[in-house]
Amino acid sequence: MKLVLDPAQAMLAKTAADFAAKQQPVERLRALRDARDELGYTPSVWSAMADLGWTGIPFREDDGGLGMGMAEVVLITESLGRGLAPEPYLSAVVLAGGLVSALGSEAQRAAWLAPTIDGSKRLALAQHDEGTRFDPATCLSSAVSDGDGWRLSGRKAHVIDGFAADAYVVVARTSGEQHDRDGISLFLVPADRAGVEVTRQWRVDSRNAAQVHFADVALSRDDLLGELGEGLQPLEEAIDRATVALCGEMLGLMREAFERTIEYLKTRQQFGVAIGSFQALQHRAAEQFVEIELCKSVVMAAARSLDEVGGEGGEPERRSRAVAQVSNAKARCSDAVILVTNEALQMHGGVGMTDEYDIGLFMKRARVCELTFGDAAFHRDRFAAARGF
Amino acid sequence: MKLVLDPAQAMLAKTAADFAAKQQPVERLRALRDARDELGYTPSVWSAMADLGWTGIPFREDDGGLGMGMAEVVLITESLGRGLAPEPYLSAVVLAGGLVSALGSEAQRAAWLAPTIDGSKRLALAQHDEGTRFDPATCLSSAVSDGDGWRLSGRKAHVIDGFAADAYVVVARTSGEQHDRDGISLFLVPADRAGVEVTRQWRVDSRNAAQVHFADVALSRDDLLGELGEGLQPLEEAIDRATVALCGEMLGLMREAFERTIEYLKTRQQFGVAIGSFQALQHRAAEQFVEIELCKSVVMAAARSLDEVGGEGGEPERRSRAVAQVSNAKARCSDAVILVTNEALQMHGGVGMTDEYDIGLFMKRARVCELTFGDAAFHRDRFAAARGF
Amino acid sequence: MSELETFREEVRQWLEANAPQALRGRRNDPAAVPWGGRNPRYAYPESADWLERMAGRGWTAPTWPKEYGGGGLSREHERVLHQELARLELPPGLTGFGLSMIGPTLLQYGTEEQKREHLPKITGGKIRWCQGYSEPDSGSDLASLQTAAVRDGDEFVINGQKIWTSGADLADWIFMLVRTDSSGKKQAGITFILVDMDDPGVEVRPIRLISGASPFCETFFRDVRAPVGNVIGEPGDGWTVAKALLGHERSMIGGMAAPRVSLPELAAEYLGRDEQGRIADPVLRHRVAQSEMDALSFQLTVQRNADSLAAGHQPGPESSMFKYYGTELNMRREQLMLSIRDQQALGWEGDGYSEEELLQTRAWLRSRANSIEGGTSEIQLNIISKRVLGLPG
Amino acid sequence: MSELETFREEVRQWLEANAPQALRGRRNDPAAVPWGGRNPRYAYPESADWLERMAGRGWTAPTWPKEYGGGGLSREHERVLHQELARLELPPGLTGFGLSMIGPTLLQYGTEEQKREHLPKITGGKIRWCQGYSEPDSGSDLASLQTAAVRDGDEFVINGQKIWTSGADLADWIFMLVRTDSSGKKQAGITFILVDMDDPGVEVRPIRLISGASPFCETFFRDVRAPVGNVIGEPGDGWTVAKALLGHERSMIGGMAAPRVSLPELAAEYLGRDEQGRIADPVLRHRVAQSEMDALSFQLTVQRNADSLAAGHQPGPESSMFKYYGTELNMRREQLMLSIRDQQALGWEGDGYSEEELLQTRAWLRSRANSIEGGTSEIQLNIISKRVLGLPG
Repeated sequence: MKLVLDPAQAMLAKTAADFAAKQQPVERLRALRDARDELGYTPSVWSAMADLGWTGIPFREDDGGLGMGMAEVVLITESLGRGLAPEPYLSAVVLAGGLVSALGSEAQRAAWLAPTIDGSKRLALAQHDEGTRFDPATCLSSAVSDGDGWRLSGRKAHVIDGFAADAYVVVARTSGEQHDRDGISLFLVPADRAGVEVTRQWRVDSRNAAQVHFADVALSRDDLLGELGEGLQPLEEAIDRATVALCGEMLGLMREAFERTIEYLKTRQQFGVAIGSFQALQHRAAEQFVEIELCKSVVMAAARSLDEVGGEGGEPERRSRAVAQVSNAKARCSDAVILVTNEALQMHGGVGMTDEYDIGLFMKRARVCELTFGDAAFHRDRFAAARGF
Repeated sequence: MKLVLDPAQAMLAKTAADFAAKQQPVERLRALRDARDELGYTPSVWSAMADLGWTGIPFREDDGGLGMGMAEVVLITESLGRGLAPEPYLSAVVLAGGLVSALGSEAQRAAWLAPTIDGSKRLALAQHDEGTRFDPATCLSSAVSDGDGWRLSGRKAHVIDGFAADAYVVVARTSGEQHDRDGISLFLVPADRAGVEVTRQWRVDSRNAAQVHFADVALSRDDLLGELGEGLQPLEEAIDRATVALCGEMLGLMREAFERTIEYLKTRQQFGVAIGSFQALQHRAAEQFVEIELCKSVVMAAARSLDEVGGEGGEPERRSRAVAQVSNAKARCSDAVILVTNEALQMHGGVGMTDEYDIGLFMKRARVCELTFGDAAFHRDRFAAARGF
Repeated sequence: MSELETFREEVRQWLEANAPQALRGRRNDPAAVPWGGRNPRYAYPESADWLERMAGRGWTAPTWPKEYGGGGLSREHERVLHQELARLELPPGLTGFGLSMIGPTLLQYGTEEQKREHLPKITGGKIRWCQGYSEPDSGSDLASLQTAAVRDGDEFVINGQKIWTSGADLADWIFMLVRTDSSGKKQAGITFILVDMDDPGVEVRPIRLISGASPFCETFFRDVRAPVGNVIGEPGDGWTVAKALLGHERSMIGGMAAPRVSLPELAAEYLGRDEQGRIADPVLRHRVAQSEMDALSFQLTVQRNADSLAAGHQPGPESSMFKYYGTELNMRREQLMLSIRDQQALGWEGDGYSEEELLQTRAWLRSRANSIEGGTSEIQLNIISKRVLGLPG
Repeated sequence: MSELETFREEVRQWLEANAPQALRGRRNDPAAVPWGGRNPRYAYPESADWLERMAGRGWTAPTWPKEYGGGGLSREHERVLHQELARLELPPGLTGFGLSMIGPTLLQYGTEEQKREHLPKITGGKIRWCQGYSEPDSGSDLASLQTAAVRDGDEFVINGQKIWTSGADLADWIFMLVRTDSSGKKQAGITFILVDMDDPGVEVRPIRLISGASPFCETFFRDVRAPVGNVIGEPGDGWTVAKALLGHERSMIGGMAAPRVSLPELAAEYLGRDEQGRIADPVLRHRVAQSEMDALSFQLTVQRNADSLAAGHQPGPESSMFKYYGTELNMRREQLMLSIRDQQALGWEGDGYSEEELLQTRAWLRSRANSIEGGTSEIQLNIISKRVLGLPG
């Protein structure tokens, strides 16, 4: 595993950065928020991203994708994170799209991957049951056998980009107890199926999120995604990929917030000098710089570790090593993104507290990232378990 | 509970500070260390402390003491801590002496308290069994019933001021399992009893400590201290008092180390100015100042809470509140004393690392204090338990 | 019966007779505490009566002299009064910057005439005050302020802009710092003056914060006039008055650490309990313990300071320490609550969150200002290192 | 077979034939690594032979040019060599400040004559070097140094005192900074010069540290003479050379984070395991995880930097970052080991402690110097904030 961008990756990163900046995402996010836009992102920008090929990056070439890996995905999400771009890349492409790509039947892949890649349809993952803390093995929703199919019941919350999605990958228990690793199944359920009810959730980051309730929804064998009762491992692997993609976003977010703060330190005058000349602030800035450098390394390493394991789970030892890298990245980025955005606000002083100023938007999104897919404490524990202690 | 010294206490504090300073304790400690003095303290200074009445402070007047409380004891230990004075006040007076005072028969009190108060004999507590972590309820040593008495076997370590003590209060199990709260008994065993073997332990702080091994030592009913099998609660109460006394010592230690550091910051020149003019160091110094102010409050409050509960255990609710105060003080002082001495070393730069300079002696003693009677993590957990969570 | 106990009995009887039933049990409900003013707002109609009765006894400002509408009580008597109010879980009769900030400053620096003019209107809740210190280009460097006051006969004519004027949109008067001389050192030439905001030249614009609320404003002054008699202290000597007042402000903000909810209970609710009844997650339990212990230590230090003052010792530089530690503590506590509530702490409005959870989000965002307002944490650390520790530079 | 694989095969065969059995498996034993010098000390007699054989191949300095006694290897070939050494757990043939500090500096700034004179003696382990930078009054403010060198014909005459001269009591030569001009800015007028410590005017006194060891010395110079030809770079231009060398030093100290023992295993040994085989104390387990994750992140960053350099990217200000973070990490790790071993970590000598526990005490005390030596953590943060972030002042 080499921790350096190859020339093609460097070019992709540059393209992504240029495009993302051109879309003025922070201004867009603010406008979408103030308009209480229920979709929470800009469809035309989403289409443009698809046109650039970003939506096809992680998919196999025979599914119409570019056959690249997480090493490339994090370059995209880092660019999105820099500008707080609210487009549903993480949810539709990496998370739900990734699951359909890994597990889908020919019919499912044909029906959903091409529209995902061209941006015409949008998948979302309905995983988190209301009233639980994040843990993929915890599943309250159930799909009870009924004739040749199942009846699905469950109340999902915090569904990322869950409002106005075209279909949901739904996690439901088909056997076993609440925390069992066996007996969890995945289903691919169109949003217009009878009994599916979607409510927009308004969160602090103003992004698209939803509660998705399934009231005795009829499922057929064709709706099953992957093997019955064996959904947990592919689900965890998809969440690991999404976690690393989210780390990329956090990295971009913290870099941008930090650079804006450094700029502010250089220009804001107090006591007749730039406040960046105060040594106490300098040292704190330097400490953040080091943290960000570490984050760059761990995100790159986690992405490449997953790419090395490959798509089919890989051998257990390699998989454990990759899990350790993923959890290391998520814990570190979660802590760093909070540190950097808190410090950004503090160093901006009063103006940082105003809604008019952008830095608060970075802090709000940082908190959502921190608590998505498990916080730093969750991942420290998971790292320890992966390392056998 | 008022958190302010009354005039008598203020006078005691001043006397203690003056006396302690006059004895040049840091120089003495260094000389004792370099001479590999096995006693580790200066008997003539110990006598002088007895002459001042300090050794009688916590004892009842009818036992020849002054009938004062922990509020006064912490004033003495703070003065000792300021100068790293190695005299055995904590062990002989507060810990072992306190247990004999609380539990001793008339005969035991007559035999041991007067010599403790006049400084002619010295008690020590043999509590910590080899190979265990600190927890009063953990007891490996055993006293097995034998005719009218018992046979005591056990290997004690980290016995504070345990070398050349005249007698030991020994914690041993007379019934129950390793971690049971019932079945722990206390015995008062003269050091010259057959089967008692004492080995000097050389620790990083150069103070007196010992391993005390009991090999099938014969005990009679007269050796029992307090009620059979009911030793744990009075033991915990004595350790609580000693813990607060130790907090007093830590407070004195950190105040002295901090003041020396501030003085160094004002005098040491680098880059043409006093290093105390660098804002990064100023802010770190100010943070330490705040921590020390908090420590002053928690030590005072813990001492007074114990005095309010009184000697006989008190009602459970009051006792829980006092336990919370004690653990709060120990956790806070443990963390603060490490912060302050680490920072003292760092701010002194290279000279702080030399053996010739005093500040390293403060750091070494700070670590021993930190890990004695349970570290900060232990006491955070104990605080939570005392508060019912 | 001691004189203090007699007083307690008297207070108890008076409260039983006078405290509105509707307000009992509402001690921790911020809406139940009136701020007074020319156009008062009462969430509970009973508050108007409660204010009037409390003010009638002088108990809106218990320790102020009676001749200015205060209660004339000693600190000990005041404590008894607070204990009895707490017993019935009653809110105070009045709150606001009049009582906490300009009032004490007038008692210390005001002329007899100024005290007689303003203090009774404060204790009676007739006038609501706000503070005009910060300006857009003078945040931590407060003394660099530029709002100008030019003498014109018996009046000063004021032009400039203040920012972070807390509650200015609801206030009647403002106490503010203006520059009357720019020839010397920047701390010289600052004047402390009281201004009636009814003046047509005063314009107030609320600032929307990241929490969505607008507790602060920008306040603009265009040829606003105030009589020379409204200056507190001497013209040009306002910095001395301002620093004394900042002490009152810091103590107030640092004191905000008083917990809204019990952390251990919150943690047990969200994380469950183990077989021994303890918070199930040992790592979070540890963090909760740390936070509770920090709060206890802080509260003990506040008490030690009060006891020391009561015993006649000299006051120290406590206000900077309390401001710094109290606000940092509060901010850490708010963040810990996010960790406890996990994703349920991320709601902004609407479905999927309890009311308490939505309040949590706003309270956390609001708390981020704690270490900035009233002198940043960095400024407090500067003050400690220079004035207390005597470090150079 | 690729050329690199052919090389690997060759190395492997050579090592099998030449590496002493007694040294195999001793890779992590510091005593097994010789420092060379005029009066070399070998804990294992086989080290003398091992040094000679390795030096004969140029593999004591694998990437240095062959004409100076190096191996002339590329970074890739060097990595293969290290991998093969690691496979047999062999220590390197030689270590010391000649290889890590003055050697690279000579390669960058030395004249051809200087390189030919000194480098082969370094790679052959014939001369042991030490560094003379700090002085009692110039710690972090290195450029304020006062040790004077006055020109006298073809020689400089040196008078003054150095401190923290690591290993000076065992060294043969010293590379040092002296002041040849005090008229201008303090950074100007500093000269970098090589001095043979055989000169009778050199006196070395070891400094005893709080850990009980004496790795550092005070070194006094009284009319010590060194030829003008021993100056590296130009006279008065020593600051440039010194800064380059500080980079080598920082990388070395920061790199010390390589763990002596496995923290998770240590914790399991002292704290036990729960039913799932995990470290029994969940709070300490968490701290262990944090430390392991910090170490992994640091190691990945070192690797990323190396990969970036290998890919031809410009070097950045990594040395300050690595020095700062590597040493802070190591110090936290040592403290965590104290928490794990509890009171067993407090031994100084004698009964009651295992050998490993006594080593722990000393290692912890030794680690406290990490954030001071080679430029304090504060200096590294200054460098990052000014040179990397471009903050003013």
